[in-house]
Amino acid sequence: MNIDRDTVLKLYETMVTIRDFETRVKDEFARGRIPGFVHLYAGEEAVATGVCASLKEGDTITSTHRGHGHCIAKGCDVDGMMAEIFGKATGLCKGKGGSMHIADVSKGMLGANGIVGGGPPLACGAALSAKMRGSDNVCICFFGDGAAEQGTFHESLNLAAIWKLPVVFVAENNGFAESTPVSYHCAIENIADRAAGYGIPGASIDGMDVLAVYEAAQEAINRARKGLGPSLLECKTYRYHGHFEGDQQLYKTDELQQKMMAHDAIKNLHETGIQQGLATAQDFDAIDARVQQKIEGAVAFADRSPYPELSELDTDVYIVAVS
Amino acid sequence: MNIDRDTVLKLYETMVTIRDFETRVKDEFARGRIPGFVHLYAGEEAVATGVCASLKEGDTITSTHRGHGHCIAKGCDVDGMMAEIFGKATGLCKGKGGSMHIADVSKGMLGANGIVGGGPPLACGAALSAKMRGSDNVCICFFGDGAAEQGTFHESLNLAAIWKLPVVFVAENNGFAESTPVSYHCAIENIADRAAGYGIPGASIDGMDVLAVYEAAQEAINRARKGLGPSLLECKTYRYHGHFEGDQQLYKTDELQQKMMAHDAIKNLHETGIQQGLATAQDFDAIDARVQQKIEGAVAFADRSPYPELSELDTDVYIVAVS
Amino acid sequence: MAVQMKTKTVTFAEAINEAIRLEMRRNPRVFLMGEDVAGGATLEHLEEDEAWGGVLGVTKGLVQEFGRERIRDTPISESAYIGAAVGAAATGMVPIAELMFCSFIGSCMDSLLNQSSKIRYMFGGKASIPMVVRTIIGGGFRAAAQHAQTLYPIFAHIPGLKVVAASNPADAKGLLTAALRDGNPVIFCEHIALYQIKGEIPEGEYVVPIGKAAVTREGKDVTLVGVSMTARHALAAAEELAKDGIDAEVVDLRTISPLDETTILNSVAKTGRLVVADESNPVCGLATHIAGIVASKGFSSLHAPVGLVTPPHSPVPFSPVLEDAYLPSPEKIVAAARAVCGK
Amino acid sequence: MAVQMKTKTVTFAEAINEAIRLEMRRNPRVFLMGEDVAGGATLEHLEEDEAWGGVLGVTKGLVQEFGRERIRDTPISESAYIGAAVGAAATGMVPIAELMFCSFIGSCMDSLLNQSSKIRYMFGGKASIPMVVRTIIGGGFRAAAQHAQTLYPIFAHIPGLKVVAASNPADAKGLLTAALRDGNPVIFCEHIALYQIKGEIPEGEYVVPIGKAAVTREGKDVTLVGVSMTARHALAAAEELAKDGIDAEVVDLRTISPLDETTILNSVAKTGRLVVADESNPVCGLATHIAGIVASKGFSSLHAPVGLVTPPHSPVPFSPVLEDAYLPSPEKIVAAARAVCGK
Ligand SMILES: Cc1ncc(C[n+]2csc(CCOP(=O)(O)OP(=O)(O)O)c2C)c(N)n1
Ligand SMILES: Cc1ncc(C[n+]2csc(CCOP(=O)(O)OP(=O)(O)O)c2C)c(N)n1
Ligand SMILES: [Mg+2]
Ligand SMILES: [Mg+2]
Repeated sequence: MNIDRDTVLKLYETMVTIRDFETRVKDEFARGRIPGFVHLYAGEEAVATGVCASLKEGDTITSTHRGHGHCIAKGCDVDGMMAEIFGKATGLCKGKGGSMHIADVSKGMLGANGIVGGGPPLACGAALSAKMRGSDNVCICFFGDGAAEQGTFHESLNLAAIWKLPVVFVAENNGFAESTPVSYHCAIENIADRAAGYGIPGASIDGMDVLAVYEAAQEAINRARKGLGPSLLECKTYRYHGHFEGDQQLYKTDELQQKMMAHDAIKNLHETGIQQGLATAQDFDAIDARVQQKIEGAVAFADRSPYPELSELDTDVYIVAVS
Repeated sequence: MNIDRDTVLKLYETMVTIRDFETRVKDEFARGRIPGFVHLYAGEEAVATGVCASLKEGDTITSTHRGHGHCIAKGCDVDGMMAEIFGKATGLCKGKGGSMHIADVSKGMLGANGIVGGGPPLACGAALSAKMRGSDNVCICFFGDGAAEQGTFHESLNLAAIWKLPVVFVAENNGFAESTPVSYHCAIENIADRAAGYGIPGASIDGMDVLAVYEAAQEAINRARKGLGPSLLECKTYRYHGHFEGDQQLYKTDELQQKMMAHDAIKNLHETGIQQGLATAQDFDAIDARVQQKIEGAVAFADRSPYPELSELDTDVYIVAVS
Repeated sequence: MAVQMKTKTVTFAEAINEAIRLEMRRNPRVFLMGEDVAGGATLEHLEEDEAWGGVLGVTKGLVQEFGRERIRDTPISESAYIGAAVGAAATGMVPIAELMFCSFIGSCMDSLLNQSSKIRYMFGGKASIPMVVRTIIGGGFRAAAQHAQTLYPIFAHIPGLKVVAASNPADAKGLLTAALRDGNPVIFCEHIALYQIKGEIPEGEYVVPIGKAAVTREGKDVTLVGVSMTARHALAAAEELAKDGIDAEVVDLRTISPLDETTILNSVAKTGRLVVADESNPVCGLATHIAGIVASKGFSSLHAPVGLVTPPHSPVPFSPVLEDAYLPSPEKIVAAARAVCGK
Repeated sequence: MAVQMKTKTVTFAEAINEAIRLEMRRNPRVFLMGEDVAGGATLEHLEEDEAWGGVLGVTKGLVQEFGRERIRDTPISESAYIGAAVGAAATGMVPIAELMFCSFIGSCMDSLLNQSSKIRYMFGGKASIPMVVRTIIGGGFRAAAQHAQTLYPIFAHIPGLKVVAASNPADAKGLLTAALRDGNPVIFCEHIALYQIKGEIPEGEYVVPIGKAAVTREGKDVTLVGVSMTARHALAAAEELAKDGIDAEVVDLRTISPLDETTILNSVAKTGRLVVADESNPVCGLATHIAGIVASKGFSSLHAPVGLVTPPHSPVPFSPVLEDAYLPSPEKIVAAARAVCGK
C-alpha cells in the first residue's frame, strides 16, 4: 500500500488528538471535574483512526462505552465533546448524555453506547438505510472483545451477511473485558475466525499499527461500498488505562503493560514517517503543538460553559409531531 | 457401529409412537378438540429418537415449540401428554401449559418452549448443574434451524465451550423457519460449521437416518459425559406437516415433499432392520399394534379427563416458602 | 367528526394492512420488516399471493405491491432486526418492525428499553427515531403463557416510547397512520382476538391523533375505562348496565402513552365513579396506574372506590376453561361497576 | 424484634457480601455467577484478594473462600448465563446471577419474562426455580440513561417473580438470605448510592421475611411510603415534617412483589393521607400502583389526594444538575406531604 505524507500526518494528528484528549480527561477526572463513569481509549488510537480515515460524507459509525476515540476519528468537535463529558449545556448532547452517550448524528457518529453489544444491530440498520436510500455509504461497527460474546454480535453478523449490508464490524480486541481476559471469555483465539460462521471475510490484524489498520479497513470498506457485503476485522490492541477511571488494573502484569506501551501506535507512526521520509520531526512537532492547544481550548470551553437549565430535564424525550 | 435387535426395536417403537401420536393430534385438532397452536414433529422422528436413545437417568433435555417428539423420546407419559394438549387437569402440566409448554421435569424433560432460542441457555444451566453436582449427566439442547439465528444460540455455545459443559446442541434443520427457507435466513449452508467459532466439534448428518443420528449423538454424548465439553450436531430433517396446524405449506413444492417422504425415517429403519436380519416384519407389526393401542388409550384418557378447576387459575405461580 | 367521509367495511387486520399500504405509497422511506411478513423469501415457485403475509396474514399482499426490499422477511433475530430498525430510523428511514407476539420482547428488549426510547434524549434532542413496532397482544386463542401476554405496561413505563392500542378497524387505520408520521418510536399493539372483527373505516387518508382517548358512550353514573379489547367489553358492559338503570360513560383510551389523562379526569369529574378494565397483569399495570392518577389528580371528584378488572397476578393459562376465567369480560366489568355504584 | 442479637456495623455492600457468604456456607447448592464477580479468571499472577469482586467490589473476597467454581466469572452473555441460572435452578442448584445494572435486562429479558417466572405455572406446579438475580438500581452516580434506571416496576409486573429492595444493611442481609431460601425467582435490587451506607446488622443467621413491609416511623397525620433509597428519604422527610407539626408515618416496603398491601392500607386507615415516593418512572410505575391499590381497597380511609413523588417521564439525565433535579428527595416528599395535609 502506498501511504503519502498527507495520510501520515492526518493519521498522526487524529491519534495524537485522541491521546491528548484522553490524557486530559484522565487528569480532569482525577481532579474531580468529570462526573460519572469514564472509559478511556488511550492505547487503542490506531483502530478508530485507521478505520475512519477511509470514511466519507454520509458514512456512519456505531461505538461503545469507550467512545471518545471513535468520536474524534469521525470528526466530532472536541469542544463539544469535552463540554459533554463535563455535563455542560454546550456539550454535543447538551449535557444529557455524558461520556457513555456522546454522539453527533450530523457527523455520522451514531453514539457511544452504554450497552455492551448495543451497537451491532444499530449498525445493520444504518447500513440497511444507506442501501435502501441508494447511496454507497457504509457503516462501521466498533465493538470490544467482550461484546463478541453478546447475542447481538451473532444476530447482526448473520443479518448483515444475508442482506449483504455495507457494514464493517471492527472488533477492538484489547485483551480484556473489564478484568476478564479474552482468553477466558472467548472460546477461540481469534474473534475474526467467527466470520466463517457467516460466510464473510474475516481478518485479525495488529491494531497497534495504524497503517495496517488503515489498509485492512480500506479493503473492507471498499468491499462494502461495492455492495459485496460485510466483513469482520479484528484489531488486536491494548488499553493503557483502567477499564474505567478508578480501576487499579491489578489484572494486568507490568510486563504486559510495558510490552504493549513499547509498541505504541503513535510512536510507531512517528518513527515510520521519518524513516520512510514521509514527514519530518518538525511536521510532527507542529501537530503536537496544535493538538495541545486544541485540547487546552476544549477544556477551557467546557469549563466556562454553563450547566443545562433545569427546564431541560424533560425536554427531548419526544419529538414534537412532524408529519 | 453395531446395532442390535433391541436397539432397532426400541428406536422403531419410539419413532412410531411419535408418528402415531402426531397423526392423531392432527386429526383431533382438525376435529376441533385441541385448542391453541400445535406444531407437529412428524417427519423428524429420527432426531429426537436417535439422540435420546443414549440418555440415562438424570440426563436432561430442552425442547422447542415442536416438542411432542422430544417428550416421547425422553419417556414422558403419552396419556399425560395427550391430556395436556387437550387442556385437561390430568395433563402433565395440569392443563396449564398446553402443547407449547409440555414438560416433565421428573423425567428430565425441561419443557417445550414457546420462545425460539429459549432453550440453549436453559441447557447450559442444566449441564452446569450436572457438572457442579458431580454427576456425569448431560443435557441435550434441541433447537430448529431458525433458532440458530438467535443470539442465545451464540452466547450458549460460547458459554458451554469455555466452561466445558456437558451439552449436546442438536440443530434440527428441517429446511424452514415457518415459511422462510434456511437458505435465506442462514448465511451459511451447514449450521454445524458454526461449531468452529467456539472451538467445539460440529457435524452435519442425515437426520432422516435414525441409526446415523444414534451413532453421532452417542459420540457427542460420551464426549460430554467424559467432561470434554459440548458438541454441535446438525440433523438435516424435514417436517411433513405445516409449521403449525392450519398452515397450507404453499412454500413447499410437491417434489420436495415427495422426495423427503420417500426418505422416511421409519420406513428406512423398517427396511434396514429386516434386510440386516435384526428384526422381522412381525416384530414391527407387533410394535405398530401396541403403539396404536397406546395412542388410542391416550386419546380416551384425555377425553374422559376433566378440565381443571377454576381454583387452579392462580395457584402454582409461586412455590410456598421452602427454606 | 363532522366531515363526510366515504367509508367501507373491513376487518381490523385489513385496516392495518391498508394503513401500511397507503403510508408506504405516500412515503418511500417507510418499509416493513419481520419474520415472514412477506413469507417464503427467495422461493422461486411461490407466487407472491401465496406468501404468508405474516403469521396471521395481516400483511398479506403487500409484497406484491412493494416488493421484497420494502416488505422484508427477517431471520428469527429480533435483537438484530428491531435494533436495525432503530439504526435505520436514526438515518432517514421510517421502519415498521413486526414483533410477532409482544412476549417476544424478551428477545429484543434492549432495542426498545435502551436504544430507540433513549437516543433522542441522550443525544440532547439531536436525533429522532421515527419507527413503529407492530406487535400482537392479548388472549383468547389458547396460546398460553408465552404467547398471550399483554405487555404494554412495560412499554408505557419506558419514557421515549409511545404506545397505542386500537379497539376497532377505523382507529387501527387512523392510529397506525399517525404512528408512521409521529417521528417517535411507537409501539402499536394489535389484539389477536380483534383481527377478524369488522367495522367501517374511512377510505383514503385517515389519521387518528395519538394521545387522544375517545368517549365512545356518554353517561353520568360511572366511567368505564378500557383499551383495545377491554374498550369493547366496556361498551358491552354499559349496555348491560343500562338495563339496571346505571348510565355508564365509556372511555376508549386508544393511546396508552402518552395517556389522555384529561379525558379520563373530565369523565370522572362528571360521573364520580370509575372502573378500569384492562387485560394486562395487575401489578404495576395499566389499571392501577389509571386508578392512581385519578386518586392523585381527580381525588375530589371520586365518590367511591375505583373498580379494577384485570386478570390475576398469574401467567396466562392454556386450558380454555382457565383462560376464559382469566380474561376480563363484560360480565366482570358489570359486576365491578355495580359494586362501585353500590347496586 | 424482641430477640437479643449480637450486632456489628457494616456497609450495605458488606451486608450483601455476608449474606451470600453465610448462605453459601450453609447450602452447597448456592453459587454466584456474573461478569467479574470474582474477577480476572485464569490470570495466574493475580492474587485472589486482588480480584475485583464485582464491578463495585460487592462480592470481593468470596472467591477466596469458595473458589472459582462457585464464584464464577461469566462472559458478557447475560442471556446465556441468566438463562443458565434458570436451567440450574430447575435441576437442583440455587444460583445467584448478578445482572450488573438493571438496565441490562434489555440483554436478557426473556430469561426473566418467559422462563424463570413462568416455568412453575406452565409446568403445573411441577417445577420450581429457586434463584436470585442481584442487580443495581438507582441514580446519583451520574451514570446516565443506560445505567441509572430503576426498573423494578417491570419485574414486579411479571407474575412468578418476587422483587425485593432493601434500604439498609440489616434488611439487605436478611432479605437476601430469605431470597436464597425462598424457592422462587427473586430479583434483589441494590441501590447504587446505598452501598457505602453503614448500619448495624445482626451477626450470624438473619432472615427478614419477603412480603412484609416495615413501619419505620409511627405517625398519625400522613403515611409516607418508600422503598430502597426513597424509604430513607421518607424518614428524613418525616423528621422535617415533624418540625411543622406534621406527624408522618413511614412505611419502608422492603418487598415490592408481593406487595404488603395490608401494612400500607392499615397505615392509611390510621392517617387518612398518603404520599408515595419512588425512583422509578411514573407511568405504570410503583407510585401510581400503590396509589391505585389504595384508591381501590382503601378509598374510604383516604381524606386527600394521594401525593406522588417520582422522577419525570424521561430518561435519567447525565449532567449532575439535571440528575439532582430528576431524583426524588426528602425536600420533594416534604412538599408533597404538606400539600396533601393542606399545609
Ligand atoms: C449489556 C451489558 N453488560 C455489561 C455491561 C458492563 N460492562 C461495561 S464495559 C464492559 C466490558 C466490555 O468489554 P469489551 O467489549 O472488551 O470492551 P472494552 O471495555 O475492553 O473496550 C462491561 C462488562 C454493559 N455495559 N452492558
Ligand atoms: C423469540 C421468538 N420469535 C419468533 C417466534 C415465532 N416462531 C415460532 S416457531 C418459529 C419458526 C421456528 O423455526 P425453527 O427454529 O426452524 O423450528 P421449526 O419450526 O422448523 O421446528 C417462529 C418464527 C417465537 N416463538 N419466538
Ligand atoms: Mg476489551
Ligand atoms: Mg426449522
